[in-house]
Amino acid sequence: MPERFEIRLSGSGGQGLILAGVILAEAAGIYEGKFVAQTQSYGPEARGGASKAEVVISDGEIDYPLAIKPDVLLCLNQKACEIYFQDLKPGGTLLVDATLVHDLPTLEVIAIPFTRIAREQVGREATANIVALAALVAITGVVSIDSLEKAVLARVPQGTEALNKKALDAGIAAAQDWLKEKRLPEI
Amino acid sequence: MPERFEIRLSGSGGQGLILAGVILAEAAGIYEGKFVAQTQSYGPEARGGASKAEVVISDGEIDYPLAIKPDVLLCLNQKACEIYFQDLKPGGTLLVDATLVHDLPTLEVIAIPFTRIAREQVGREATANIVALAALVAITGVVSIDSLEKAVLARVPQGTEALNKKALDAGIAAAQDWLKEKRLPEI
Amino acid sequence: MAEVTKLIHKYLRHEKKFPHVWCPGCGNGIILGALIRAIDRTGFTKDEIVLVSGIGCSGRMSVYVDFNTLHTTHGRALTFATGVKLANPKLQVIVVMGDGDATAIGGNHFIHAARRNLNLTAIIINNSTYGMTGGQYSPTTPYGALAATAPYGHIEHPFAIAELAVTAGAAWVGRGTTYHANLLDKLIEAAILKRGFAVVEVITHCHTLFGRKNVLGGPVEMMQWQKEAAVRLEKAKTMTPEELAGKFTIGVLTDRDLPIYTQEYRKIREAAEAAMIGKGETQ
Amino acid sequence: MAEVTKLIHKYLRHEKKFPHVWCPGCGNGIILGALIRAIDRTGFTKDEIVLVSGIGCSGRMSVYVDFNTLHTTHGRALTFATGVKLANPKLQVIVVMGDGDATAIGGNHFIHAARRNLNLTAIIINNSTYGMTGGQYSPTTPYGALAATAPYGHIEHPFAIAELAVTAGAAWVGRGTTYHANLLDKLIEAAILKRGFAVVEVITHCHTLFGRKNVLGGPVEMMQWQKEAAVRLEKAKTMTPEELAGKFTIGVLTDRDLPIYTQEYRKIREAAEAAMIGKGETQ
Amino acid sequence: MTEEQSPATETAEPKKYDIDIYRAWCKECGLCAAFCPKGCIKLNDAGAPVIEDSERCTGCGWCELHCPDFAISVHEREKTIPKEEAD
Amino acid sequence: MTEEQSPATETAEPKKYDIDIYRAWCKECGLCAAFCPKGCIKLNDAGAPVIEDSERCTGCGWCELHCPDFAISVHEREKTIPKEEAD
Amino acid sequence: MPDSGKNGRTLLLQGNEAMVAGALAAGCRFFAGYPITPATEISEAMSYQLPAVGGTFIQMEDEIAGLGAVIGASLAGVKAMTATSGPGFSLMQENLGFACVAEVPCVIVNVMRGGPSTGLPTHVAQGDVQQARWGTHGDHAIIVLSVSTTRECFDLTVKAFNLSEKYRTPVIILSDEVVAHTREKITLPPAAEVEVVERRRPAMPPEWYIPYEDTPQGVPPMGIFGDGYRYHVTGLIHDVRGFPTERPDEIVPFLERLYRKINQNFFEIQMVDEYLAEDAEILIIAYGSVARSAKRAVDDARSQGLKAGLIKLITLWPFPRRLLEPHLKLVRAVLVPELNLGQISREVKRINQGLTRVVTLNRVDGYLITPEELVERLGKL
Amino acid sequence: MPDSGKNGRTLLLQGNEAMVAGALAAGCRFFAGYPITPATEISEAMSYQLPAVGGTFIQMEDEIAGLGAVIGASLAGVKAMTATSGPGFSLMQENLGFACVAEVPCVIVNVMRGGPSTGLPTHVAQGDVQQARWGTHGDHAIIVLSVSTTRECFDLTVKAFNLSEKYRTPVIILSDEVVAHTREKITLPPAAEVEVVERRRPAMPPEWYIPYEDTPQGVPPMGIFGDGYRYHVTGLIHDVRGFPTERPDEIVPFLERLYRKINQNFFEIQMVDEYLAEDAEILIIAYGSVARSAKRAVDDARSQGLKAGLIKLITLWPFPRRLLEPHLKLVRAVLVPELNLGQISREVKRINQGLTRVVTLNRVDGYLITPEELVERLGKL
Ligand SMILES: Cc1ncc(C[n+]2csc(CCOP(=O)(O)OP(=O)(O)O)c2C)c(N)n1
Ligand SMILES: Cc1ncc(C[n+]2csc(CCOP(=O)(O)OP(=O)(O)O)c2C)c(N)n1
Ligand code: SF4
Ligand code: SF4
Ligand code: SF4
Ligand code: SF4
Ligand code: SF4
Ligand code: SF4
Ligand SMILES: [Mg+2]
Ligand SMILES: [Mg+2]
Repeated sequence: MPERFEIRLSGSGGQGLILAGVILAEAAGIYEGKFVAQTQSYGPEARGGASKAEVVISDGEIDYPLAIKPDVLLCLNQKACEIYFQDLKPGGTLLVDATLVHDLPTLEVIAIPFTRIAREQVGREATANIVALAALVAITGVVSIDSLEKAVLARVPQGTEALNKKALDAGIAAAQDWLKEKRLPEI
Repeated sequence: MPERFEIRLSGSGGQGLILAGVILAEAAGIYEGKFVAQTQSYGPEARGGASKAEVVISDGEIDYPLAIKPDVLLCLNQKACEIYFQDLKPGGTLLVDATLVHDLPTLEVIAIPFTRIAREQVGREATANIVALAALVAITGVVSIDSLEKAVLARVPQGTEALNKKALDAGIAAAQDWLKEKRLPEI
Repeated sequence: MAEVTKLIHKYLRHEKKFPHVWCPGCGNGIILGALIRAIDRTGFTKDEIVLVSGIGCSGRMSVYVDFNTLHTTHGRALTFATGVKLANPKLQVIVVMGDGDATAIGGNHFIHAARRNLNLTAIIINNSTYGMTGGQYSPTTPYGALAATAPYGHIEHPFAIAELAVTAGAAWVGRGTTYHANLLDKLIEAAILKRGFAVVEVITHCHTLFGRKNVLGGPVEMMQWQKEAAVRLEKAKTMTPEELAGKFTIGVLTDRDLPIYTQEYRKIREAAEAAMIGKGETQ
Repeated sequence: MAEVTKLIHKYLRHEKKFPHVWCPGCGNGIILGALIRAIDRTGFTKDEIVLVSGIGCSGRMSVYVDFNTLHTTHGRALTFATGVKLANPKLQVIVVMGDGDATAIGGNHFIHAARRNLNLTAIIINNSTYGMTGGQYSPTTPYGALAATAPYGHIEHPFAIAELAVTAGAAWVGRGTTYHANLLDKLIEAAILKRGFAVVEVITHCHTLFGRKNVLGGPVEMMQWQKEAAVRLEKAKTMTPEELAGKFTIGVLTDRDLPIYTQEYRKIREAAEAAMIGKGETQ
Repeated sequence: MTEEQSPATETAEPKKYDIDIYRAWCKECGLCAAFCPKGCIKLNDAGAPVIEDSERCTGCGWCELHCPDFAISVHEREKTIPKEEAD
Repeated sequence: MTEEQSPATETAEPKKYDIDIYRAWCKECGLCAAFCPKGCIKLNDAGAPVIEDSERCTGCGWCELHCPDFAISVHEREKTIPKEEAD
Repeated sequence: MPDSGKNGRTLLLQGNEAMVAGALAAGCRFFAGYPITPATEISEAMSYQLPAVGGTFIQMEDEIAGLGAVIGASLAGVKAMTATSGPGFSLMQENLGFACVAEVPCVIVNVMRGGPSTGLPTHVAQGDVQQARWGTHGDHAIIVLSVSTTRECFDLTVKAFNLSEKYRTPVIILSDEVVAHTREKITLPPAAEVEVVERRRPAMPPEWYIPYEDTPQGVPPMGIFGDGYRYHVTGLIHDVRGFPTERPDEIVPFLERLYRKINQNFFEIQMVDEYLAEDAEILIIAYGSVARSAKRAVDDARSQGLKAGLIKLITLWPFPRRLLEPHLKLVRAVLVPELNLGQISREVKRINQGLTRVVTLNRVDGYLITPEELVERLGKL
Repeated sequence: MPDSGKNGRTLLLQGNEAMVAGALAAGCRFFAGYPITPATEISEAMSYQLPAVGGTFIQMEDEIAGLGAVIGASLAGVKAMTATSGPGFSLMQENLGFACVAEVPCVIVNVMRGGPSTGLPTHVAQGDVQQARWGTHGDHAIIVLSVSTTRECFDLTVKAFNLSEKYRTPVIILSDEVVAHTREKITLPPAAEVEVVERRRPAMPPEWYIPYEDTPQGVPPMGIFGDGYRYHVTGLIHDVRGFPTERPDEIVPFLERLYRKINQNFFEIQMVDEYLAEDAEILIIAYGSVARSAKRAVDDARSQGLKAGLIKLITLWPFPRRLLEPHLKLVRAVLVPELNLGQISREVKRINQGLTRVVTLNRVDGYLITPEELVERLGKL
């Protein structure tokens, strides 16, 4: 039974989570040759409140396509964080958008203000999904930054490549900042 | 298993066979308290060529509703005679309309010109079915003439009672003539 | 004139048993004759013609003629025809339906086919009743008429089939009768030749059921009525509403040039091919 | 004006979760408001009203209001409504349908309901697309528009819903928009009060799908378009075809007095009772 | 039928026609007999169409166009053409 | 809206109105702000409608009639009516 | 046309006509349908008789509309019915599922003819037995009765209405062309002698009414439109109030209740008729017109010394397993004759699990299996 | 949207998208349908890709029209497909029967969602398995395949077209919401590597062509409209020439051939995938998305020392009895997990006839059965 690595991206309907999931799956599947299964919640649920996209990555064929116990959980809003935190694998990574998630369910959390970064540094709030995805990749190393970049540029609408590159860079930078800061107190 | 008496009335679509079947069934069922099952062939077949109506009469409940081996077969056209004669019970009664059936399949046949009688004596060709039914009843005694008359008068359209009564009488008379004639050579 | 009959025989399926199933004097046979003559005049070969029919007395037409013939489910003839035509636009697809078939169970397909404007010919045989099932009321049964399911007189008002086709978007719409057989030949011929969705409503008689129930006489009397009640559209324009009471119009109701579906779809194919090439180049 | 909101609250189902499911700015909410106000003005009680809806974004309306509510199968709302009305003619039956619901899958029921003239009110929420399933083209999607199933531009021409209703026989037909809310209130009120089959076509916006695909902006821009493109029928009569290009008309298209079905059916009952008595006497 | 040209008018000299009824297909509906403008066809007692007088026939074609069973055909009476010419 | 009588015109003396937005239901669609003829409502940076100036409000009712979420209501500003009278 | 609307009289009626008489006796006051052979006589008799008793007949534009209107009428409190044959029954499947989910009592008659597709419109068949169980999408339970005589056409139509009202569920009656068109003598019971069940209506104040709340029988009382119990009816899976839900803890109890209300009450719903089955060594299991041939065949076989017996199925679904199993254990063989390629025999085999030998006799040429054929087959077992 | 029309490339595709790729690879050039969740992506991808390869996409006014147009297109010689979900599938039943009787090759995809009725439109279910077999009226045979991965969505769509062409019959593919929407990596084979079967066409002169004549395989060659082999197509039972018949000696051979052509070729049509089934003591029989959970559960169980195995059904109908029976004889128990109340388990029980213990695990709340649930259940067997 090959090892699985499971990522859940959660938030509300309009935050571009499915696109982020697809990009991550393509980065792993197409650009790194892994097996991947990507799913999402459909329906009214997906139009507001808590919705989610999942990516399962493995070296072997993937049987059950949904996340069993996510290794990584990204939450872009408060509601999603409340609902999905309990599913996180013990010791798994919780990443939240500090702009929108204020009540944290644990101290073991990486809180980065993705939305604010998107708005202020990238100049377009709608790129928060890419900022967050970049940070997630930078922190977890689930795929290489290079694969991620390829996947992002192949998926986003023509003409928005530069903007998304900027979002990627901002996300990576934020992650590195966090990693540094985080390590500091620990040392 | 109670005894069954089976009658098949055959001819072409427009000859009023179903009505004749229904009348006979009502005569036996409603006016003589017997059990009856009345069926007919439906569909394109019924619009031309050989079509049939059947009446099964019994003192007990009737299981199989179709004629198995008719005790009496009435044929109002040549085609019907050809097709259905083979089904007649050995020793059963074959009654044909001598106006329209010319090739007889057997010598044991009662051939009476119902259509001609209807046209000439009753004054309406369309009453041939009633003429024939009356003759059939008179010859076989399957129901009483009285029950038959009641059933006929209850079923036919208002205003045609006299005509149909005439047809009944003509049929009975023809049957009696035939019975007389028939007996003569035998004696 | 014997050529007329010869010509008919050229198109009949002689392996089928004749005479056909219809009642003596039924208008379906007259319409079948008109249809064959019209097709012959258009010059299309037997192989090019697809005759699609629905379910009903009228629907039995397809079995008798030596074309590609398709007897569909009740009411769905136009949907099958749509598939045939889109799959092979070179085929001339003619759809024969009863009034019940086309406007009761099949009414939606009818208005949508009119809206879409595929190059199809729809012939609607309007005998004011469901013949096949025994004379129940149809969407064209007149108010007050008797029917097997209207034993006390019908309380609904009928569709004006041809007018409905016009509003729904049909490119060409005509109405004829079985009495006016020459006109009918011409209407059907024009409808087949029309590039676009063309509808011919044929007023005909079902004397066996509708006629008998309503004491309208046999085929002779009912065709006599057609003769008397039908008014050419051109003439109707000069008549007052009072004069037109109890009459109906025959002729060509509309003839308009609209882009046909398969033509338009060619544009989609071109756009799609261009889009794919575009993608191929950039990726 | 707060009475307006108070009045709305009088009719909402407070055990249901609000806000409702529709997208921010969706016209369905505006129409729901107009419907409630219109019903209130008619004076019918909640118990007397049956609100029947189809399947679609618009179809979700029935869940929110405190009437007898019936959310049917896709396209069949008018058939269910027909049964309700015939079973209890005292009920006021209002049927809310999307353009897809009423004129794609439900088109046949629509024209037949119009022809039959039951005393029903049909409100057709025309947002030019299938909202619920994600913006595929509907029978009202304009020629050339983009849709989820028309990625290269749509090649079909739309139905004129209100006009189709007129030809099919509806007693009363009106058209309004979500922009012209006061007019809409009045149209719906008149439609409910009309004795006969009454149709209100409401032009509205699905900015989330139709608007976004066709770069028409959000609810504000799309309602701005309604404001500019809508022309009162009375005014349209004074305009040239050129002036009317790109516009559509609003107002009452037809209002005619036709015998309603349930009234007519009463005659059938009387005839039937008489026939049975007749039989009883003679037998 | 009024505005439609009947074949008979195409030629000045009055032609003669033969009327054939194909009995196997004829269903005796009576349409031909009822509508023949010249009364060439009558129904016999059994209801079958019979040719009353083909001399009067103008070859107008009504009967042939309207017979629902393709059971009647009308053709110009053949002049006795010499065999050679006919080939 | 032109030919429809707006409630504000019913009285000569200009009335004052309060505009309430029920935040729990408002979906911030922006319709009220875009179409208020007097510009009483604006959207804030987060896209939420806020009352810019209720003094200008004529009580025309556009916003209340058109809010798809029944989230805005406009009512005549209460004159400080003596308690007794109010009952 | 005999007047089958008056009770207490002896008449000669077709199966189709007797159904109309049964429906009227059961309180049916609404019929919507679309004509189709061999069910048309039901429409026609309804159009004639319903208005005379204050009911309503309407011919709709198709069968989908027919069942739609029937559901609407039932929701408005009037007992309602439609009738069709195979092609129309196929079209009704979507709305049939709606009636199951929304728990709307109604009766649907399918007079079976030869299929598939347009098939053999005027000939007898029994090809829609599995369809009646599985024709609509999604899991559902359903009650299906089968008729074999004019008498049963009356009695079981009454029963169908009663079951549908009691369990708030559509009930399907499968008839066939032979039963539908055979005329038999029938004495219609006076109205007072007909047991008629009405749906349970809510008795609590409207504010307390929870329209889809569970009850011991699994059947909630039913408000009808206009009676003050305003509630929501939908084909979406709904909570106890009738509102759409996606919560597993509301979905599962609802779907299970739908299933349970039919299946837990099997003792009332499942009916068979036994004929000489007690001491039988060979058993025929049959239904519909074939059961008539089978009865005769049993008599014939017995007169030839063969201990044959018959179980006539009246309830086809839920399949009367518990009534059949005991017999399977006792007999040498079971013969399942059907006018199809083996639809009920499939169920007999499923429950058989090696108990006895199950033999089929299938006929699909449009004609009824004859007693003779059956006797011959029995002789070979 | 990834371009799934080009072959030989690795893409991330949803099951729905992979079906479109498979259809195009199999030569499908016509699609007519009506949108419905969760099948809509099939329509959408078809509308985008078909015109680029010279094909035609049309959205019809409803599902009935969709299948009608598909049948028409196939008769005119173009491979055709439609896709829907439960409600639309119910509506298609009448025309499905037509395609069976008229022997028109075509492919119908049903992406299952929660039912019955409108049900749970966005949730996964497997409630239409028996409907796929029995949904249309009248006896008929049918081929139904089930997909569980994006790869299979491609491969089995190709297979479905091939079977439909070879046997002149509609083929149904049952997918489900999870399979339809899961994105997986897939390498599309180059066109040359895809085995594509074309219907057998008549080779004799047109005058000799007898369109419905029996052949050893039971499948007559098929003329297409316009190719010179003019013949009659009807949903009525017909003789070998295609003309309606009521003669038993023509009806019976025809209906039997329809049945035989599918059932005698079971060895080609019936497919299952075995996973550790050989030495299994406990066997899971599963299909669709549930088979994915089951595979994981087998692994998990084995790692806990339980000798579990899996048979994944690919062909659901005709039910692969001969492939399963040998296993039933060898195992201690069979677990049949399904997202319904027990539809395939019914068939397993039917063929079991006492061979082993058959246990079910049913889930109908709109969610996929998890490997955990399965392992737990296996542990208790
Ligand atoms: C789905 C379905 N419903 C009903 C029928 C029964 N049926 C056959 S033909 C017909 C109506 C025929 O009327 P019309 O289309 O006017 O044709 P006509 O017989 O009058 O020529 C009906 C209702 C059917 N075959 N299929
Ligand atoms: C039989 C059936 N087919 C398809 C669907 C899927 N479906 C649900 S709503 C809808 C169309 C919605 O369009 P419209 O009626 O215009 O309503 P809107 O969502 O735009 O308000 C469709 C196709 C369905 N529920 N049932
Ligand atoms: S029943 Fe009517 S329509 Fe049918 S064949 Fe006879 S006359 Fe013609
Ligand atoms: S998708 Fe369109 S129609 Fe549906 S709620 Fe959103 S805006 Fe309204
Ligand atoms: S019209 Fe034709 S079928 Fe009718 S009587 Fe004349 S020849 Fe015979
Ligand atoms: S061709 Fe004209 S004139 Fe001659 S028989 Fe026929 S209808 Fe009469
Ligand atoms: S119109 Fe209503 S929902 Fe929209 S912004 Fe204003 S208050 Fe909010
Ligand atoms: S009532 Fe009129 S003026 Fe006042 S805020 Fe609303 S839209 Fe503006
Ligand atoms: Mg008709
Ligand atoms: Mg819409």
